[in-house]
Amino acid sequence: MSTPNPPLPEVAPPRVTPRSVLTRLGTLGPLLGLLALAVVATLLNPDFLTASNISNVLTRAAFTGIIAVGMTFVIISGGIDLSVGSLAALIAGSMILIMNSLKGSLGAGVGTILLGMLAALAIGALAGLFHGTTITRGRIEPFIVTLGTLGIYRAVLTYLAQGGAISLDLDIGDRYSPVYYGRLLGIPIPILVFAAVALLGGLILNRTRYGRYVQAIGSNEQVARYAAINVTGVKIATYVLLGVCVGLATILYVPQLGSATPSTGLLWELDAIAAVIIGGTALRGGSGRIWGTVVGAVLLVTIGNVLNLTNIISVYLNAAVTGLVIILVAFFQRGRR
Amino acid sequence: MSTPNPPLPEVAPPRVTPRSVLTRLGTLGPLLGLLALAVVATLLNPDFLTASNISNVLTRAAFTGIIAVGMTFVIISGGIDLSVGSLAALIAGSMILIMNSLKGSLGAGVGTILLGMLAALAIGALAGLFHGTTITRGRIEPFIVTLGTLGIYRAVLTYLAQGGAISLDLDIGDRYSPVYYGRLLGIPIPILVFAAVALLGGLILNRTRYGRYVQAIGSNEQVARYAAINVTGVKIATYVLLGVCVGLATILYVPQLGSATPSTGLLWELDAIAAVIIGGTALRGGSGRIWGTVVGAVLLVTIGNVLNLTNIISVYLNAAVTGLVIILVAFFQRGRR
Amino acid sequence: SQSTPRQVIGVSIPSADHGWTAGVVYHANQAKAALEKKYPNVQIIIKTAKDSTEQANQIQDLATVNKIGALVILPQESAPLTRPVANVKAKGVFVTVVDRGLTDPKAQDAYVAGDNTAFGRVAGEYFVQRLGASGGNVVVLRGIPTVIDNQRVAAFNAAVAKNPKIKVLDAKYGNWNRDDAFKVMQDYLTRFPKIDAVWASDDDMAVGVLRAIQQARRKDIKFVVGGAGMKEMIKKVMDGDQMMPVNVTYPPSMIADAMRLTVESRVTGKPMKATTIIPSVLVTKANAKQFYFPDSPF
Amino acid sequence: MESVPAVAFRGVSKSFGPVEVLHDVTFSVAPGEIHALLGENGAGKSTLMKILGGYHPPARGEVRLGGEPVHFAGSRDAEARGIVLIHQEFNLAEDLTVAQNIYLGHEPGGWLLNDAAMVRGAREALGRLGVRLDPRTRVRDLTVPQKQLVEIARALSRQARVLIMDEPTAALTPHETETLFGLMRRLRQEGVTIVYISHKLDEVKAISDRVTVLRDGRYVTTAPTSDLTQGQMANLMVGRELEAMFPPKGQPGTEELLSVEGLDVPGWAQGVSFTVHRGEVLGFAGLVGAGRTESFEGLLGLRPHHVASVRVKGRPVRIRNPGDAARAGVVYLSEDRKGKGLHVDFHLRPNLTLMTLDHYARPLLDIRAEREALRRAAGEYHIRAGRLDVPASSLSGGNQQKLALAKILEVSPDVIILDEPTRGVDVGAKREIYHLIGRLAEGGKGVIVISSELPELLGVCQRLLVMREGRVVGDLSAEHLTEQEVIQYATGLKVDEVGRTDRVHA
Ligand SMILES: Nc1ncnc2c1ncn2[C@@H]1O[C@H](COP(=O)(O)OP(=O)(O)OP(=O)(O)O)[C@@H](O)[C@H]1O
Ligand SMILES: Nc1ncnc2c1ncn2[C@@H]1O[C@H](COP(=O)(O)OP(=O)(O)OP(=O)(O)O)[C@@H](O)[C@H]1O
Ligand SMILES: [Mg+2]
Ligand SMILES: [Mg+2]
Repeated sequence: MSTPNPPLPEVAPPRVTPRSVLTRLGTLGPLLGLLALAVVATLLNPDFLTASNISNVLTRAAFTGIIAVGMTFVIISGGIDLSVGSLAALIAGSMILIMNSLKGSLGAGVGTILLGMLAALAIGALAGLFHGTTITRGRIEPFIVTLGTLGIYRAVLTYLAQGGAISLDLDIGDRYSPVYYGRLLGIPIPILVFAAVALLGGLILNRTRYGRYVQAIGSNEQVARYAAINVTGVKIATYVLLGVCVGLATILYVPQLGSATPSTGLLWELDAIAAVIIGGTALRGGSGRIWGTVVGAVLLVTIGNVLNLTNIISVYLNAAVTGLVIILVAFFQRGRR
Repeated sequence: MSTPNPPLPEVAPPRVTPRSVLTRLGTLGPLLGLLALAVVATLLNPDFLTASNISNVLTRAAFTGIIAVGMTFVIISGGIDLSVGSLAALIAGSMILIMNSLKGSLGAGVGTILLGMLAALAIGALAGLFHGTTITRGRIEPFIVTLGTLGIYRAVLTYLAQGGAISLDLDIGDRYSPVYYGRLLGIPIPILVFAAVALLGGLILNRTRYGRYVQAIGSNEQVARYAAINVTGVKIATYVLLGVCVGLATILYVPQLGSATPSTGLLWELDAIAAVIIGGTALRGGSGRIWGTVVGAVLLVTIGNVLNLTNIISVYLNAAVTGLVIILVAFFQRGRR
Repeated sequence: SQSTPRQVIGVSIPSADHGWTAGVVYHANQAKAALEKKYPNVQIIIKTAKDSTEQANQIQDLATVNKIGALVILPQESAPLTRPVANVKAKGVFVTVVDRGLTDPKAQDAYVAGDNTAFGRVAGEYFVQRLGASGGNVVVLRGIPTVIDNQRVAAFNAAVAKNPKIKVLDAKYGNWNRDDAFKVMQDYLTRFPKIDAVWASDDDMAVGVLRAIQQARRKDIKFVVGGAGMKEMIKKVMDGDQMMPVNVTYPPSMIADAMRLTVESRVTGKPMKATTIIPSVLVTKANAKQFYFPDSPF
Repeated sequence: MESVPAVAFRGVSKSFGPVEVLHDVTFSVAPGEIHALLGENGAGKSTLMKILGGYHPPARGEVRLGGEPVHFAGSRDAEARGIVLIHQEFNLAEDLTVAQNIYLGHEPGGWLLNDAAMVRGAREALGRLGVRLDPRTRVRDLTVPQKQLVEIARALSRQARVLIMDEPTAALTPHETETLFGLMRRLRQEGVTIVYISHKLDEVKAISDRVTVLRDGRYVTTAPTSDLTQGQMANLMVGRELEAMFPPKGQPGTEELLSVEGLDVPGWAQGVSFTVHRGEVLGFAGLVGAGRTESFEGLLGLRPHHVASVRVKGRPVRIRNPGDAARAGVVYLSEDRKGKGLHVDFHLRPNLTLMTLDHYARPLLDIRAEREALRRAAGEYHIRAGRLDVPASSLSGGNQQKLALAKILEVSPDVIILDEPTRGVDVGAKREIYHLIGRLAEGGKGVIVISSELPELLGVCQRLLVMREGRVVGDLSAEHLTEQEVIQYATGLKVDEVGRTDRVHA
């Protein structure tokens, strides 16, 4: 440097206060919560640890888990989507109707099923596009837009089903069912898809430009705009991404029961959002983590599973236990911000 | 001051640009939406404008409306409360059980009813105190805490009701029913209470220290803390206030149906939050208005009323119309921020 | 009671949120079409409600705004709707209550009902008969916490208690919902190595239960009994399905019966029977045909 | 000057709504010079630079780059042409790390980001500024000066041909400023053109080649820096003769208003003790990291702390939060105006009365009295705003600062602690704040001033405490109040045994 400088002020020593150790522990909060729950569950009923039960739990977590991965992006970017459960129902119904009607021309084969899957992803993406555009260009609060579509999607499905069930053609169902019930290398396919989505989600969030921009926008939209980030585009993309995740989850869901009813996907939005928040993503956006969301989703399903496997408290109080566990887990990881 | 100062820069003339007219219009968005809806409703069925129908609509809006007034404070301060519907159910059940059990000693008179009311308010306040304390001192996200208690309260009620209904003693019910069905000066009592709560809420929010502090905390908690505001205390108070509002709404609700079941108050939280947001309060807090919330609550009920009064679309699509109207109203008042 | 003036009849039912209520909505609309065709002076207004409060509001609107002369109501829940129905009746409206009796019978003029106690009892009796003297392990899926569900489960338990060898292992809520039933059944299968029979208590839940059993490839379960007569399930009974040997009726068409009886009574002026009970009967391969409605959504 | 200017403004005008904030500005910047831009708060400096940086389009006129007119569609366009702007307000995403912020919008890597390269690059950019800071730290956890340094490092990491620095030194200490100047001189040698905005006229004098002055959105003049004295610059900015910057120093009284002993703020300060008397202006000097801000935040109960004793007017008090402090007559103005000092989204009125609402509660708030108070305060503290019913965010920086000051003074405190009271404030407003401090002391208050600007401390304080590494190391008054002495204490060349010395190195 050109001018002689006075000696550098000494650098403050790195501070490892008890606080920062706690903070680290806090980050692992949901995981510790899940482990604690698993221990309690195993004590209550050793069947909990059987391979088949664990595979049941993870398979169940796949639906809301996949949606929650997409929801993590939306929430980190500062948005919210209340419509995912209704959208899943609508996609399930439309997908079944489309496949049933294709049977005549294409038969009950792979072609029909692939077209059905494609339709599911397309409807999800379109719904996401609608949400994203209305929220950004229409400048309406995400809460309102998706509260509105929450009603609309489910109503349309109910209309399509005339209040009853839309059932998948039995032949197609037989060809399709391995997508839910099948296994690859001994692992149920929904779990594999869930894992793939989570890994991909983590990669996108932490290692791509897009993921970085999502965090920047959620942290401070103005800053992102000044950094020449296409805020509108990135935001719309988060909703589209979530829509595609909903489509994917529905693709796994339909072969499970082969039908869509007005109660399909009921309250999935709450589960998905809760998984994200329990996982340590702040509702106000800016930062979050996919693995936390995955743990959150598994945790929520596990609570229900443990309650079904045991009989220690009145069935009436199941929801109370769920609530209590949620609060306790959050307590473990509190005070990070 | 000690030195003569240059003349102050000229005061800019009052600016009435097209933008600010639009902004003003935007502020009135929900009200315009309500008026538009009323016009459509009257065209579809002239009975909409009858005194009895309007009084029905307003009476119905009272429950969630009163809760929404409390919710406005919570949301402005930067919080949220998902548990209000469950809390209402729990309060209704507890209140009925308390009154029924008091009948033996106090009879089915005013004393019993007043004690029941007192209990309702006390339970609401206690629940709010618990929420507020857990959120502030326990440093847990409000979303999580109240998602947890959402499950807990309803489960406890289900337990108390053993899965069925808790019914108010018929004699007490007869003495109590005027609180919902009665009129004062020709106006149903719930409407009067709702109006009083709204006025009081508006007054507290805009004309008291506490209201100013709530806004200051929601706008920037750190600045509020540096300005010697007792942030923890004020935040806890918003949850207590909301709890009392829930208690009050329940006091009006119980004489309507005379019972509490596991489905009492289901999804009221969504209605209350929606009323607040439709009314123009930002979900991220900082500022808002009570009258907007009132209009929002009335608007939501009116949509249902209009759907009941007319028969133009399939019953399956009612929820779709509601969703559509919500989005449209929000569109009217968009882009203010 | 006069034949010329216009009769406006209100029909208030729960909105279609699972198979059975969907059937109710379907049959109500069928009956409306048929009755309005048969009696040109009759106008029928059907309203569906998602919960008790909304239903209370709707009947208020029907009475004050639509000025109905008679109300046919299938209450979401009994207790919460008793007072609102009583208020409507007090305005001079003729009230027919369907399925779920009010807590105060004075609030209704006529009552057309399915028989929830019989619904549980008939199923329970079949279990006793089918499992025979050796008895067996039974798991139960309950609906949503409501009085109806309590009545059905209590009656079922009372019936199977006749055979002490029958053991009810557990009864958890499946919320009259396929997905929840699937999960609960999966966990039952994890937890109980030997289950002989399942009372799913509802055909929607039976769908989920069957899938869960299929997935686990468990052979110990001899049969599953649903209930309420969903067309797919009646078809299975007709076809002699091993897992689904019987069903118990709880016909959603009871709403149509109630509407027909009410309208006839209003038009002809003949009084309506105070109580009409539509029995819950066991559907077997032999009689299944008469309970099969392929056009209904349920 | 030379043939083709690096940057030329030709008749540039700009309006926000109906208000024109720049009128027909024309001047040019030569290649490879450091060109200072001066003007009062709200003169339009930042706006002009945002036009150059592509953030705003001009309403009329044009910007020329190397002689050819340019029309930027956005900041990205401008950056592509080598124009980089260091923003006056921090433009950092608080949830991202230092490295992530530095590369935001310019991330290296293909499909996947190259985080290692970003951390390396960030460390290098910070190193050039003499900052040793882990690039993986979240910006949320940084102090104000650190954020400022990150902001500068971000601009340095871009290959700039024209570098615009909008008050880069507002939050820096003299030492860091010196490092930055060294860097600027080197960039100048490399041919980079620098536009430099600052309210610190001594710095302008030291670093710039030429000066352009704006006043009320109009171009006033451009002149070689060597032709102007600091006083002349100030006069050009305000358009009239400025009188003495500092008020005469009064004589402190003897009554102890606030006396603190043995204040520890874990991780930041140990054994800080001091006393401020009636009528005294007590200064706190020190380098970045000396722990002054944290000491006082601790004292106010805003951080975990421990203190042996606090006495106000001789009576022991316990301060657990700013509310306790305010009741005891002690108020604190934060150095972080946007984050801790002012509700920028609120209007002026609720900002002013926030700490004294009980005066207006009868029991409902008397809005009219509040308005009256605002009108009075606006006159008394010279808060200049087009209208008084506007959000605080629409005030220029200096006027926001005056509003924040007015807010805490409304409490009628005995002891006023001002942390960096003139950060980002123009000379005229600075002068007003100094005179205000003088009047407060004269009126019998005790004033504590924390500042990184030595001249200002020397100008207003009767006594100075110097902090270093969380401890008070020097107590200077009377003839010892010189720049030389302060620097020696601040850098550790000289140490006194001041206050309690039994708590060294916790
Ligand atoms: N986005 C905006 N909208 C409306 N007015 C604005 C906006 N940005 C700046 N202004 C106004 O334009 C004028 C010039 O502001 P500018 O920020 O350019 O001043 P400055 O010279 O940089 O002042 P300071 O020294 O305080 O930074 C001010 O009156 C300011 O209030
Ligand atoms: N090299 C460094 N490493 C780590 N932290 C540093 C470094 N340099 C400065 N800091 C931190 O930056 C902070 C400086 O900002 P701040 O304004 O809060 O300091 P202060 O001494 O409390 O007050 P002031 O700057 O007003 O003297 C210090 O608290 C210090 O911890
Ligand atoms: Mg500026
Ligand atoms: Mg400082």
